[in-house]
Formats: sequence, C-alpha cells, structure tokens
Amino acid sequence: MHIPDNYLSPQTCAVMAAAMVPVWTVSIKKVKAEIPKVKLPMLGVGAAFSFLGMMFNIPIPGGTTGHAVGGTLIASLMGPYAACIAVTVALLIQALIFGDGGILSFGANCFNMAFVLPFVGYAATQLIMKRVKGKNADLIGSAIGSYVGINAAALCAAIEFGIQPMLFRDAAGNALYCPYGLNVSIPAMMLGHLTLFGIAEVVYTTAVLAFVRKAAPEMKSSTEAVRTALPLKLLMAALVILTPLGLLAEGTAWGEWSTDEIAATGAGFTPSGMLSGFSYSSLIPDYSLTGMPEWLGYILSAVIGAAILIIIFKLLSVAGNSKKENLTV
Amino acid sequence: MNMNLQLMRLIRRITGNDSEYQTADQSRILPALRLSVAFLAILLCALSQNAIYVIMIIAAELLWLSMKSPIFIRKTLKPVLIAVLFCFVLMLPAVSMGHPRTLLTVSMKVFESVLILSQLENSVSWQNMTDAFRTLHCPQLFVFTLDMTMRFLVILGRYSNSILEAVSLRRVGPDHWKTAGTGGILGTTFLRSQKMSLETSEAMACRCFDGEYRSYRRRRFSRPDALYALLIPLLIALFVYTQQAM
Amino acid sequence: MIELQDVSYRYQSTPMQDTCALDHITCHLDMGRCYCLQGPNGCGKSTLFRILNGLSFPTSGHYIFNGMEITEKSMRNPDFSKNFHKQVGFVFQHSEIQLFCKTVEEEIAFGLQQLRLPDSEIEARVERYIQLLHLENIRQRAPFNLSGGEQKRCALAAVLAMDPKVLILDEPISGLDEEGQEWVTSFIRDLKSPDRMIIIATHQSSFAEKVADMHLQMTKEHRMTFSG
Amino acid sequence: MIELQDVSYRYQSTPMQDTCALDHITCHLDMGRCYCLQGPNGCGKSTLFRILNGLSFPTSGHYIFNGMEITEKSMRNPDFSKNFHKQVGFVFQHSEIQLFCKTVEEEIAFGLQQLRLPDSEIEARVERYIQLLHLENIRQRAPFNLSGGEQKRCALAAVLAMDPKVLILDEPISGLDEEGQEWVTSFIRDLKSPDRMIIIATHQSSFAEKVADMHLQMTKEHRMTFSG
Ligand SMILES: Nc1ncnc2c1ncn2[C@@H]1O[C@H](COP(=O)(O)OP(=O)(O)OP(=O)(O)O)[C@@H](O)[C@H]1O
Ligand SMILES: Nc1ncnc2c1ncn2[C@@H]1O[C@H](COP(=O)(O)OP(=O)(O)OP(=O)(O)O)[C@@H](O)[C@H]1O
Ligand SMILES: [Mg+2]
Ligand SMILES: [Mg+2]
Repeated sequence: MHIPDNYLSPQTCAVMAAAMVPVWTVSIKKVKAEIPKVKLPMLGVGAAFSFLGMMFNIPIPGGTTGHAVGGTLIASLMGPYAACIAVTVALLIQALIFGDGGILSFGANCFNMAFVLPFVGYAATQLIMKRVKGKNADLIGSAIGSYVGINAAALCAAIEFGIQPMLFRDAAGNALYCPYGLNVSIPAMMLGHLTLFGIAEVVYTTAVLAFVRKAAPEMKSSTEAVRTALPLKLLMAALVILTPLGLLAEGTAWGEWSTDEIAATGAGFTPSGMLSGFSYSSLIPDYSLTGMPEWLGYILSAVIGAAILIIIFKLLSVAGNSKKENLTV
Repeated sequence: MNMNLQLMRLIRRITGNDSEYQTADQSRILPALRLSVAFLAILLCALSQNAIYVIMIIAAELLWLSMKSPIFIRKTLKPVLIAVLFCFVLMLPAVSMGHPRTLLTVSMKVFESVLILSQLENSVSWQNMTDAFRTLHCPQLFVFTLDMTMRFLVILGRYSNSILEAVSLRRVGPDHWKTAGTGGILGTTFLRSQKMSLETSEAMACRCFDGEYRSYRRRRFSRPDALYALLIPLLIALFVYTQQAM
Repeated sequence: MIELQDVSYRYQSTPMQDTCALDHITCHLDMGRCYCLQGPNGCGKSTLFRILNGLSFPTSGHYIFNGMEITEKSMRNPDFSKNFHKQVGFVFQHSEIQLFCKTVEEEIAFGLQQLRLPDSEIEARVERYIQLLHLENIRQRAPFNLSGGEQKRCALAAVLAMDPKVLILDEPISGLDEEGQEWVTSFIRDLKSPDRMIIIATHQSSFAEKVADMHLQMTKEHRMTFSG
Repeated sequence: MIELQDVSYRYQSTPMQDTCALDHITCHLDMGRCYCLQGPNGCGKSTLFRILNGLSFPTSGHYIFNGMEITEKSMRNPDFSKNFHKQVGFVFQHSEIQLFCKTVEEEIAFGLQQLRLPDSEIEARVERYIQLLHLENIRQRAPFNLSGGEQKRCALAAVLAMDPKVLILDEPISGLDEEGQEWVTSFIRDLKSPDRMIIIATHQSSFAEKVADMHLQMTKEHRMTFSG
C-alpha cells in the first residue's frame, strides 16, 4: 500500500500531511499520558513488527504494493495512539532506509496506514469484542478488526490514486501523476486487499497475538486503559469529511493555475514536442532536447553519458567477485 | 521449520546491511542538511512542469554517484532500477488509455526521487538519521521510538545471524521434518530480541538517559556544510528559471 | 544507606509458572564499604542487582535507598529516577547489551553528557578512561563489533567515568585478560572511600578476597547468609 | 589433523576500514591433545575459533581439516558441511546466543536427534548431562530466561552430549560458579583420549595449567607464539 513519490500530486501529498499533523499531535500526547515510561520501548518493538510485515510486499496493479501492516495488531496490544506512532515510524524507516514509499507521499501513506488502519481496525475490534463472549474473543475481534482496518486503508489509498487524473492534467490533457481513474484504481486495490492481503493481515495479526498471549503475557497488559476519547472521534469525523474537500479545493485551484501559466508562457514549453523528442528510441536522442537551449542539451547529455559510462565500468569491475554471502544453514 | 529458518534468513538479510557497511561512504555533511536538501530536490521535481529540471537533477545525481565506489554504486542503483521497472510496467497501459506522456514523466520522476533517497540512505547511517530528525525538532517521543525500532531491528538481525550459525553447527542430520525440532526458533528469536532491546533501554536509563539525546563532539556547521547549504537557493533558482524560461 | 526489607522476587515467565529468584532477603548496606556477593549459578545475584538499580521491583518487601523507598511508582517520576540513577552505577553481566552508541568514545561520553558536565570536563574524562582501560586502538570502533573482553572494558569505562556514589558490578572481571583483571582489582581498591559503596558479584574467590571488606553469600535457595 | 597455513583474517566492517584479527598464523594441531589458547583481549582467539568451525573463512591462507580444505565453497555443499560440523563441537564465548530451543531438555536433545541416535540412547544421554551439569531444576525452562551461568551450563551440555571428536570451547568456565568450574576441569581431563582433540580459550591460567597438554599463546599483534 506504499504510495511512491510522483504517483500523487504534491498538492494531494500536502493535504494528507496537513491532515496527519493533528493526529500525530494527539497521539503523542495520549501515548505520553497513558503508557508508562518503562513500556515505551515496546513502541519500537511494535514498529519493528509492522516494518517486518511490510517487507513482504507484492506489487499490485494500480501503482502500489500489497502486504500486511500489523496496525490493528499494535492497536490491540498497545492502543491505537501507540499504533499510530509505531506505524509512522515503520513507514519512515521504509521510506528512508529501504526506499519503499516516497517522502512527499509520506503524509498520505501515514494517513492510510498509520491513521485510518489502526483506528478503524481498533474500533471494529472493540465492537466485536463486546459482542462475542468467550476465551478467544480478543483473537476473533482482532481478526475481523484487522480485516476491516486494512480494507479501509486500501480504499483510502485507491481514492487518493483515483482522483489524480481528474484533478491534475497538463495542457495536452495527459495525466500528470497516476493516470488511472477511480474506475480502475478501486477495483485494482480492493480486489487484492479483500482477498489475499486482507487474509495476510488477519493471519499475521492473529498469529502474533496468539503467540504473544502464550509466550509473553506481560506484553499485553497495558491495553485495557486505552479508550478512544470523544474529541478524537470528532477529530476523525472532521478529517474524514474535510480531507476530500481540501483535496478538491487544492486540486482545482492548481489545475487552473497550471494551465493558465503554461498558456501564458506559451512559446517556450511544448509538451508534445518534448514527448516525441524522447519517448521513443533512447532517453536523450540527437544529443539534444527539443525545447531547451542546444548548449544546455549538449552539456546535460554529456554529463549523463559520462556518468553512466563510469558507473557501468565500475559495476563491471565488481561483477566477478560477487558479494560474499554468509554461510547459510 | 524450514520456513522458520528461511524467514530468519530473510530478516538477517533485511536488517543485516546496517552492520555490514555501517560507515560506508559516509558523507561529511550534516545529516539534517542532507535530509533537507534531498527533500527539497524531490519536492521541486514533483512540482516541476517540464522535464528539463528533472533531467538536470538526474544528471547531477548521476555525476556524483559515478565518483563513488563500485559497491556503493551497486547498492544505490539496485532499488532504483527495481522501482523504475515496476513503475514502467505499471504505467504502460496508460499509453493506450490516452496518456502517453504520463509513462515518461512518472518513470523519470520515480527514477529521480528513488535515486536521491537511495543515495541518502547509503551515505547517512540510520543513527545519523535519528540525529537528523532530532536536529529538525521532531517530537522526542517520535525520535525515541525511531531509535528503539532501529535498535530492535539491528539486534534482531544480529541475533538471528548468530542463532542461524548456532543452528548450522548442530544441525548435522539429514533434513527431515520429524528431527527438525526448531519449530519455536522464530518465536524465541523475537522474544529474545525484544528482551535484549528492553535491556538496552534499561542500560540507557541507568546512565541517566532522560529522553534527550546529545551527541558527543556535536558537529558544528562547517564550511563544507555552508557550501552544501548553497544548494538550497541554487535548486530553487534553477527551478524558477526552468519553469519560466522554457 | 541501602536497606532491603524482606525482599522477595519471582519471575513470572508464564501465567502458570513462576520462578523464585529471591527469597525474603533482609540486609543493610553502608557507605564506605566494598561488598562482595557470591553464590552458585542461578541463586539470584543478577536479579538482586536489577532491584538495587530500580530496573525490577520486589514482588514483596521493600527496598529503601537513602531513606526513600524505590517503587515502580516512584521511579515513574522522571526527575526522581534520573536523580537515583545518577547516584548508582551498574555494569551488567552481559555487557554487550549495555553498549548502544556508535563509537567507544561516544559510549563513554554518553553518561557524562546526560549529567550535563561541561564539554572540557567530558573530554578530559573520556580521555582518561580510554587510557586507563587501554581502549586507545578501538576508540573509534563500534562497540558491538568488539571482542568480548573489549566490550567489558568499554562498559566498565562508561560506568566508572560517571563516578557514581554506589557502584554495582556484576562479574566485572569475567572475560577480561589477566592484565585487565589486575587493573580492575587495583582500581577498585583505590576507589574505596568513606562516601562510596561498591557491590560486586563474582565467582572468583581470589578476586573477592582482594577487594572486599564484607562478604555476602547467597544460597541455592535464593536466601542470603552473611559472613563478615 | 588440523592445519592452519599462513592464515590471516581481517574484519571488513566498512569498505574503507578493516580490522586485523589474525596475522599469518601457521600451526598444526594433533588428535589426542588438549590445547589451551591464551592471549590478551582482542588478540583474535574467538576469531580463530570461528574459522576452525567453518563460520568464517581465512582472508588469506588455508585451513585444512583432516586433509580437506575448508573453504566457503566447500562448506556450501550441505553434505560436506554437515559431516564437518558433526566432527567439531563449539561452545560460544557468549553462550546465550547459542541457545535456540524452547526448553533446556530440547536444547540438549536437538543435536542428538540430528545424529539419528535411537530414542532410548537420546533419553539416556539427556538425562546424564542434565544431572552432570546440575540442570535438574531448570530442565523445562526456556533457555533465554536463564541466568548467565545456567545458560553456559546448558550450552556446554548441548555440545558435550554430542560427543564430537574435536571440541572447541571459548572461555568455558567464565560465568560458572566454583563447583561448575571444578566440574568442567575434571570432565575435560576425563575426556582426553587419543582420538579426540580439545581446544580451549581461557583467561584463567590456573585452569589452563590444570587441563592443557600444550599451550598456545597469542600476542596483541594477532600472531601466535608456541610454548610447550
Ligand atoms: N528473565 C527471566 N525469566 C525467568 N526466570 C529468570 C529470568 N532471569 C533469571 N531467571 C531465574 O531466576 C533465578 C536467578 O537468576 P539470576 O540471573 O539472578 O542468577 P545469578 O545469581 O546472577 O546467576 P549467575 O551466577 O549464573 O549469573 C535463576 O533461577 C534464573 O533461572
Ligand atoms: N564483528 C567484528 N567486526 C569487526 N571487528 C571485530 C569483530 N569481531 C571482533 N573484531 C575485532 O577483531 C579482533 C579479535 O577479536 P576476537 O573476538 O577474536 O578477540 P578475542 O581474542 O576473542 O578477545 P577476548 O579475549 O576479549 O574474547 C579484535 O580487535 C576485535 O575488535
Ligand atoms: Mg548473574
Ligand atoms: Mg573472545
């Protein structure tokens, strides 16, 4: 579900990041108040669980990947606020250390996976747990909760993708970012998550929960205290309503502006020329790019060409002695 | 049980790369500054309405990369190529749907941003990354959690590694599910790593850690840093110029 | 100064099963002394040290440090716990998990920075302990890549540099080479002073004999017996 | 039997910087002997043991075991490596990272099951080593929740029960109580036989004196010097 950079418009990213700021603020306050200091390192363990779940990702059509997140798992172990922080950290590590999911789209990714997923999942879990009686009520609750949570998050991601071509096009009518509309993105996203990844999340959540319950019961002790307070419910409602509105507002404004601007500058930039310039054959044909000064084109081509050559030769030099693998069992 | 071991090998691979090259090709620039410049470059490229700016950034990045060691280059380019290939395949149908240009712009921008991130992650170790977030005044709790997570992952990786070695020393029989007996190994590894990271944080508390990190011989803002900081106005100026002039 | 009143501790590994580690221990430890704690494997020495350092809390009984009771609740107060840890230094039995910085130098400086000492003082102390423990060649190395004995030296340097009033060492010489063992012995002897308490767990009687004023003995049954 | 020809080893922590751990070591070790390896902290004892166990491979030089060279490539062959590991037993310096089963009993039985011994034999041996090393009370406990010394005992039991021809022990008595130390000393003495080789690293000269036929000395400079 990681959205890389440049699949969403910067405007969308900005709106999503702005929406996350109050969530993060509230979460940090809540965690500080409710989780004892000695238990704080557990947040790191939670984040690591989530991180590991997210490492097993499979690409799905529509521009992203599918995998377990473990947000509901952490929420049922430590509460949704802690889950928010833990998943945020896991996403940050993925973005920065493993290049999975972008920096600009970090806000959007957090919105889906660190906010919608754990809170929806937690709410569903609590709802089920109140209805179901018996020894395994928490497992059943978490199973259903995690399924609901990850699908809610996937839906959010699909919508974010799907509105891109509606809002952001260049002068020639080409999509600037993700080109697939809601009619493509929602089925592409939900198909995988309603089946495979939803199940993966359920299995991951219940397996770890069952394991923790058996092997490390003390890990599970701090959960009862956490309650979703009324202000947060209001905040959630507000975000759910306001974020799409904000997106629409931002999008249209930008869209108009960019077309105007391009129309105004007129002479310089010709997208179609540019396109025929290098979408076929090699990246930089004829050692120049249409639409830019010839000298600049030469310099850039020379620089890129030289750099690529050096890189290739350097890579060849190590190709023979491939990296030492550790002894495997 | 073989799956257990397989999983642990995977974890070792994922987390192991930290200890292997922990100070490989370390940049001497302040991490916070590097992070900011990388962020700015990605942001401006995303905002850019024409290709020239993106290509210029790519050229500069490639040039810089070509001066690095082959190992560094390979480590940097691997994720980039995967991301671009993935992006290309994904965007291909869009061509027939009437968005021919999208294929190119998005792939190119993906190449650029993943390249920048990949260089960043390979030249700034995670510990410095934690430093950077602290310098950029992220909340303490957040920095602490980030730190604990990385610590746990590193411990998990290191511990998986030694456990795998220990298993290999004593797993001398023919592979057979009945004689395997290592079913609980993954769970044990997790619990043990969790215990170890808790103990590490206890050790920090014992040395009066109060949640506020300070670094020894904290890097001052030096001349290379100042030069590097010049990139910020430069990037912006270039952006404005390319957006208007062409 | 340190008072343990009828302290018991049980590890609750699973809800069903718990392990007794300390059984009704009562004792009184004074400043100006060097105590040596000895006892068979698994008798509860390390557990006792965890309690003395406020990392675990007695299942029953009371631990009173300098007139104040150390409980889970009191340790939750950050000021109180920081002040407490400032006075007590602890070298773990497994020192490899006690090291968490990027380099040996930073490891030693960490505690000093947390104490907010002036930079010049920090540098001087780091230098001093690097030399004392022969860490010159590895000062820039990552602690987790060191050999077992080097890690122990590094942990010792990091704790000793903070100069705590109460010093608790869990098997400080295991893993050290002979030169290192001698150094630790003479260092501890020099360290003794009326306003400092040293508590050491060890399995080496010869070492205990050399440094200790008082011997504490623990039994397999997790109880404590004194011996002058 | 074991032959090291001009073996060097360098840890490559970063591409730029590497650490020398072994410097041109040549030696020949025979069956029927008990060797004691001594040397200051960080001289390379544990590294040498990793090489002897086929966990690391010489950066330069050759390691020949029983006439066959042990290289990264040959160890990739599962049959070869299993056969090799069957002959060599290794107790780590930090034995807590050597234990991976759910209970102490399973830990000891693991290697025996791998050897395809009949069930009755396995049970008898497990029982025997549990008693020898005084693990009765903790036989059902999880190894990672044990005390330091108990973990060492458990690791010793698990390796000794497999009865390997070449036994490599990295600081086997550090962390053990006095009774345990004595037990290990006498056990090793009894173990000596013409078709077995024992290699021990230790910092305790008194222990080395008691068990060793041959002393190997390593220097700070990572070289080996012999002494009868
Ligand atoms: N985390 C744990 N969970 C459960 N039991 C534990 C744990 N740690 C220690 N124990 C048990 O508590 C008892 C006391 O352990 P402790 O580590 O205090 O012993 P010790 O005196 O330090 O022994 P050693 O000399 O071997 O270090 C032992 O029986 C041990 O098995
Ligand atoms: N993983 C590693 N990465 C880099 N250097 C290492 C690593 N492990 C050990 N070293 C270095 O290699 C040298 C030899 O280490 P080794 O662990 O073999 O020493 P040792 O003789 O066992 O010492 P000790 O008596 O302290 O256990 C030391 O200088 C150590 O710092
Ligand atoms: Mg102990
Ligand atoms: Mg060693």
